[in-house]
Amino acid sequence: MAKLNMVKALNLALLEEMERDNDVLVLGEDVGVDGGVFRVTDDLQRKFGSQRVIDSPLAEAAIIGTAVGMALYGLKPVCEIQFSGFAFQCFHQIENHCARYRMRSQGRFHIPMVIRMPYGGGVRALEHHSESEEQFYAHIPGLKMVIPSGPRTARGLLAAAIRDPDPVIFFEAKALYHAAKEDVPDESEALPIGRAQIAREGDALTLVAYGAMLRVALEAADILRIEDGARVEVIDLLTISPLDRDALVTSVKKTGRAVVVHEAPRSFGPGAEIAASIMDGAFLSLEAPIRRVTAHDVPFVGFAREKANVPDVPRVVAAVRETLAF
Amino acid sequence: MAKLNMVKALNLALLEEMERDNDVLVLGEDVGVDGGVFRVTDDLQRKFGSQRVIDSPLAEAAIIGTAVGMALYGLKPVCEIQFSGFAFQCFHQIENHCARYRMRSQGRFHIPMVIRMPYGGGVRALEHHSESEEQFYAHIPGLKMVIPSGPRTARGLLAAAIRDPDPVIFFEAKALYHAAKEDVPDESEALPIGRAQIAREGDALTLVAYGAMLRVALEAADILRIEDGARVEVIDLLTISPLDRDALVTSVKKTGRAVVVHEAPRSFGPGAEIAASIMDGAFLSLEAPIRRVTAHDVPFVGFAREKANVPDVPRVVAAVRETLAF
Amino acid sequence: MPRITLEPRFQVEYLSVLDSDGNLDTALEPKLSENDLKALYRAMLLGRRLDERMVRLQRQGRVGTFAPIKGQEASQIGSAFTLRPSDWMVPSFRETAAMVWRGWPIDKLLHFFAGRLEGGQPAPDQHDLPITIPVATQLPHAVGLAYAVQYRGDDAVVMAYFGDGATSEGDFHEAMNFAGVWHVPVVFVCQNNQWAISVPLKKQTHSRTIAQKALAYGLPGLQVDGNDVLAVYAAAREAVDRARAGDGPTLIECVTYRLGVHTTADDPTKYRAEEEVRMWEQKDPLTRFRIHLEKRDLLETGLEQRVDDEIAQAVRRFEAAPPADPLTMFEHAYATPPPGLLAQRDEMAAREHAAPALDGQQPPAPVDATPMRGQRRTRR
Amino acid sequence: MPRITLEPRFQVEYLSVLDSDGNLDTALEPKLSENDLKALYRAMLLGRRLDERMVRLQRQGRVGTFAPIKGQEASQIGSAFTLRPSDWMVPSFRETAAMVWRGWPIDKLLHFFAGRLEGGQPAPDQHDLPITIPVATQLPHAVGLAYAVQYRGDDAVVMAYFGDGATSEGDFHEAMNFAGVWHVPVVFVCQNNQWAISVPLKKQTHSRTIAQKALAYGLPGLQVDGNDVLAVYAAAREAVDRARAGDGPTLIECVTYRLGVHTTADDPTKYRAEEEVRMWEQKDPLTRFRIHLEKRDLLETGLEQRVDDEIAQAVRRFEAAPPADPLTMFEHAYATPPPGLLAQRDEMAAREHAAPALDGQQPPAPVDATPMRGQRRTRR
Ligand SMILES: Cc1ncc(C[n+]2csc(CCOP(=O)(O)OP(=O)(O)O)c2C)c(N)n1
Ligand SMILES: Cc1ncc(C[n+]2csc(CCOP(=O)(O)OP(=O)(O)O)c2C)c(N)n1
Ligand SMILES: [Mg+2]
Ligand SMILES: [Mg+2]
Repeated sequence: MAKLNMVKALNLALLEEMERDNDVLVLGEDVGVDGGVFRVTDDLQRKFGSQRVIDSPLAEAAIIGTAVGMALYGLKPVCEIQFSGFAFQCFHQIENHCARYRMRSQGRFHIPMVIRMPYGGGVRALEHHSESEEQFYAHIPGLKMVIPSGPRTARGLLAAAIRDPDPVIFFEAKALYHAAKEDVPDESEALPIGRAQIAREGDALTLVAYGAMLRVALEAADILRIEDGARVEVIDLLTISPLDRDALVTSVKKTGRAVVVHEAPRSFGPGAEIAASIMDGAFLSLEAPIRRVTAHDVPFVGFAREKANVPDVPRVVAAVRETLAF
Repeated sequence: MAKLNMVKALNLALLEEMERDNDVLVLGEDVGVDGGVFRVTDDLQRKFGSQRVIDSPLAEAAIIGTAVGMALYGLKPVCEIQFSGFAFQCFHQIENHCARYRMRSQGRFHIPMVIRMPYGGGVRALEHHSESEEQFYAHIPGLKMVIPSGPRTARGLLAAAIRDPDPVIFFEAKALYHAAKEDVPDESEALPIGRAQIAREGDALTLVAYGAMLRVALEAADILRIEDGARVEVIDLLTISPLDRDALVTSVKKTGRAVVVHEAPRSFGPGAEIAASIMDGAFLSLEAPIRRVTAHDVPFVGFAREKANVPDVPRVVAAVRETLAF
Repeated sequence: MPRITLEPRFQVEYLSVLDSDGNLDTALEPKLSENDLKALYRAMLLGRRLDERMVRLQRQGRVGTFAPIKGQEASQIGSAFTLRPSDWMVPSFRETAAMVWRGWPIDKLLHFFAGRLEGGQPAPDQHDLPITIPVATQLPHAVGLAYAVQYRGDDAVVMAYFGDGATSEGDFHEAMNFAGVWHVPVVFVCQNNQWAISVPLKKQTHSRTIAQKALAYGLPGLQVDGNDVLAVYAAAREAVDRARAGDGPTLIECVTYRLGVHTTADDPTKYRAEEEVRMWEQKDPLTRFRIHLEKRDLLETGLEQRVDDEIAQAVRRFEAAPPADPLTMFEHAYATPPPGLLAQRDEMAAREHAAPALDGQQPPAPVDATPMRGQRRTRR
Repeated sequence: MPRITLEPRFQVEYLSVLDSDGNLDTALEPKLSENDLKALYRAMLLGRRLDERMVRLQRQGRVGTFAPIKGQEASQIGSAFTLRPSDWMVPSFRETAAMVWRGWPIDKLLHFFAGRLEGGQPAPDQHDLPITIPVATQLPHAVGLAYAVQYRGDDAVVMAYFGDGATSEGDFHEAMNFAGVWHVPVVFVCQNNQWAISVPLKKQTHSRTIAQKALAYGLPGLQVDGNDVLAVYAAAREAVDRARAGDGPTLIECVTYRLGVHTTADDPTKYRAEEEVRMWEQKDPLTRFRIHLEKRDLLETGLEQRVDDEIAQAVRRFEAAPPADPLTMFEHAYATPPPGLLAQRDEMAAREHAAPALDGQQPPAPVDATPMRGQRRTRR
């Protein structure tokens, strides 16, 4: 067991998978000599050479597009998009090709690639550097969409994503990169994609969160336990798509109530699917409408107003209380 | 009153708005000499010249990006993207700029532009020519997302979109282009953006649809009335975003039940927000879970399998019956 | 402190081998055996005849929208001919002649244009990508393939096709630039057929040639008479050899012409003059090469019939194929369908079971369906 | 049936006026009054001093991530100087010197880099776009503005800024191509500062110059010594005059160097050699121009102090501004906020009301927040 922060845990997963499989390579802006702007790919180029850890020109569509070509050949590229806000530049390559090549070629080709991107707020950065765009990928059939909530899940899910035969969009919460260290097993570990975890057991209400919002949800659960005596069950989604509906429905059948937390804007956001799926599977158990605690439906707010935009513990606590009182 | 099909109705709206306002111009691939691949811009270049009806080079990002520049200057460009499947090429310009310029410049600039695109199935066309991507735009704050359901709403909403000071994504169902003629008033007409219409009144269940699916919903409602004696209320959404939650909630408070129909894939699709919003506003009235009748979560199916993928009348009827029987 | 012209200046070459009367510039004649010459001609002819057949099938509603290649046979076959089976070919949507030459079964192409997923599946040992429809998006794939070839140390070359219109897309630019920086074995073949649907080249770009766009990436660019199969072959041969030798990418501009409709949904009389078409018909690549072969007495008798028979057999196989099973749509979305997708499959299976058996083939378009523009109208 | 070189061949010019010792090539000297020369120097100096101040403010946590311009003053001021107020300037994110020259209040820039929406609002009569962060995406806007100018028959020119890295993006290509086809009054100014974060030019593109990329669009491309303010001015003057006369777009490559960090979150010691920086410090555009002005006895005394005072006043105004009101975030999403958004606003208002008054300024980053890489670490 080593105690690692999320940057180191991700770096470890990359290192292990590259040692394990020569077909794994890393591609992106500044991922090589510089080790990535957040240092996630630190030292990999020194270890594996500049043919395998590639400092690409500044062009997201070509990063993804050439990686699709590599994947068609049988390689397993792990691309980094420097910030999720710059991935719309390659959205056509993702939607038109990453997600479709298996279908289009009826299985003759598949795209075993991973697209890593830092997302979300918390680093006092400028426009396009703090947004939360998971919804766009979750709605694309053929893709998987994964968001770890800390060092251990980051390491285990990145390993799984790299080994997965299908394309995986892998979001890393910037706010978690250096947030906390966690014990990470010495042996390489791959956690299952498509499976949510119960981060805290409870029976009063199901609080659904992922990524950087898991911490917020857990803190809210603590307060609710202490101040209200309410045992809130916290579900850490980990995979956004395909959504682990079973885990959600099972929990809400027990608790009868749910609140969803995410950093993305509310309307047509991931919380909508989560709420609709829960209603679909646990309608008769539901004792209150499912509230969504989210960012607001505005394009961006600048970091001086970020705290008021992104869900925080008081907002989550208030939403849970309202839902419990419904 | 003239009886027009949707292509002619759209063409009329463009003509009228261009006559009304010299700042309105049309821009896109093949929109000029050729009049658009579906003839929606037919004859406009002859009338207004090639400076105002511009045959652009083949580059969607530059079509939208240059239109943003024109809009910043005060013009009102109406862009055509040849098929909605090719709009991911310009998704960064839409998300990064169209949707944000008002916010970024704190009102100094705004983007009074319209992006028209044909969407959806029904024309036996190849990959990327039959998909339904409204969800991607609905989730972007700062944009409006409109989908008319026939000639009259097409004409009235396109006029409104062109006059709207904010950017509007305007989807046109290919299946409706020549589907039916409708009476269209002689006077130019602008219908309100953000407002749903009750296409058929009823009290047994609320059936929510838009675009080409409205016909399917109405036919299903006919069958249900005749065969089941059930009076289903059909809501024609018309604007996807901002969503007319009041109309939905008011209807479901009356009916207690809802089914949503769309051509987009189900997961994380527009039906999720519609269902979640109804639950939010009409929870205590809901007597059954809200079913979604949608395309499946697969990348594309080819037109030989399209009929089995896109919702049809029997599927809608079955979903309504199940919901009524819940 | 000067104002100087940077040296060396930039240059772009133009190559042509056969003139429109089929006469040969022997100094430039590529080394090709008589069998090669016959094979080139046969492949071009097959492309032309298949094209005509496809357009008829579309008019009869037996396949959907189709993009004919008429006039571009030399550009396609002259270039694809230089590839080994182990090389990779990356088509756009207008390379049926080249695809068939590379071994795509004709009936599979028919399935493709009939909107059936089955038509997109290359054979397991075939080094060809399926048709890509979004313009220019296949070009980075070609560069990525070439990178992978180099990474693995394999001996292969990648050839990518696209049109003049495609050069306006960002993906063209980014792919060329990556290819230049990575110095990978890829050959970019632009079929400059003068039109992108209704947009003529001069409204597509202000540059004099497509070939000179290579200068932006520090790459060699060559313009070639795209209706001259020997010139195209010679240019492609040079580029493929250079790529194979590790000397990097090349951009080849084949100056040619789309003699037919853009697709079967298009009506070119709206945007271009008959005279222009007539003028280019004089340069028909098939005629020109036939005259040359005639002079060398290399024309095979009965060839047209044999080619037509091959096509007819494929059409029969296509029409005899079992109906498209809707349930198979769930098979290739993921390696393993996730539970939610399986549930959707089960729902469909229950529906299919309850409903009268589907014949699987798409019924003829319903009366009120929108025809793709011009579907029933166009002449060529 | 030839293999020929297309004529005329393509060429790209290089221009420089002042050498590194401040000596002038009088034949090429642009016509500028003594006041102009002083104004140029003052604007460059202000850019440099503001830059240094911004980096300090960032280190103190008073503003967020900032992209310094040190070394690029001549490229920015020499070019922006050619614009009239009625012309349009389209910046990327590294044009603070040019923006201030164009009239952006310094305190507004401070607000911008402090993550406050207020900092992005140009004055009503100002023809400048706000900072664009996604690389190269502003270039089509510049072309669209220029189209609108032409459409309205107005007398204005658009100048757009971007870096060497930006030339790899598809948007650069598409914007250049549209500009060429439309023949609009736009000048593209590439500040080739040799690096895109850690990626040197030779890994960015295989082309010898950025200027030659203009050839792909049939446009004039000119390379200029970007550390020579007179050469930049002369080149920009020529391009702006050409654009204004209706003679179309130009690409100018200013060969310069980023002497500082990429942004305050960057540590360049990881990827480039000290010697390279030292070498370019010898070509410091400010020093070079100062020497020249000294020779001509045009240096103003007390200028540094006056410039510093101006900056200090702006910093004071910035710090005296009222705290950012979170509720204003709902104001400029749409012309009229839709009902759903108003509901969100009301919810927030209720929360703000219930909670102890926010001071509005972001509190210092919480201990466990991720610093942008190198935030506390870097030296330059
Ligand atoms: C990204 C994208 N935009 C638009 C289209 C629609 N479209 C199909 S072919 C075509 C013109 C292509 O022109 P060119 O590249 O010259 O190829 P050609 O058709 O002449 O072979 C267009 C606009 C598309 N398929 N993809
Ligand atoms: C589309 C996009 N991708 C990535 C980034 C992150 N990024 C910011 S600046 C930069 C390098 C820009 O290099 P260059 O164009 O040379 O400009 P310079 O920073 O040298 O002024 C990168 C990669 C971005 N802002 N936008
Ligand atoms: Mg073409
Ligand atoms: Mg740079």
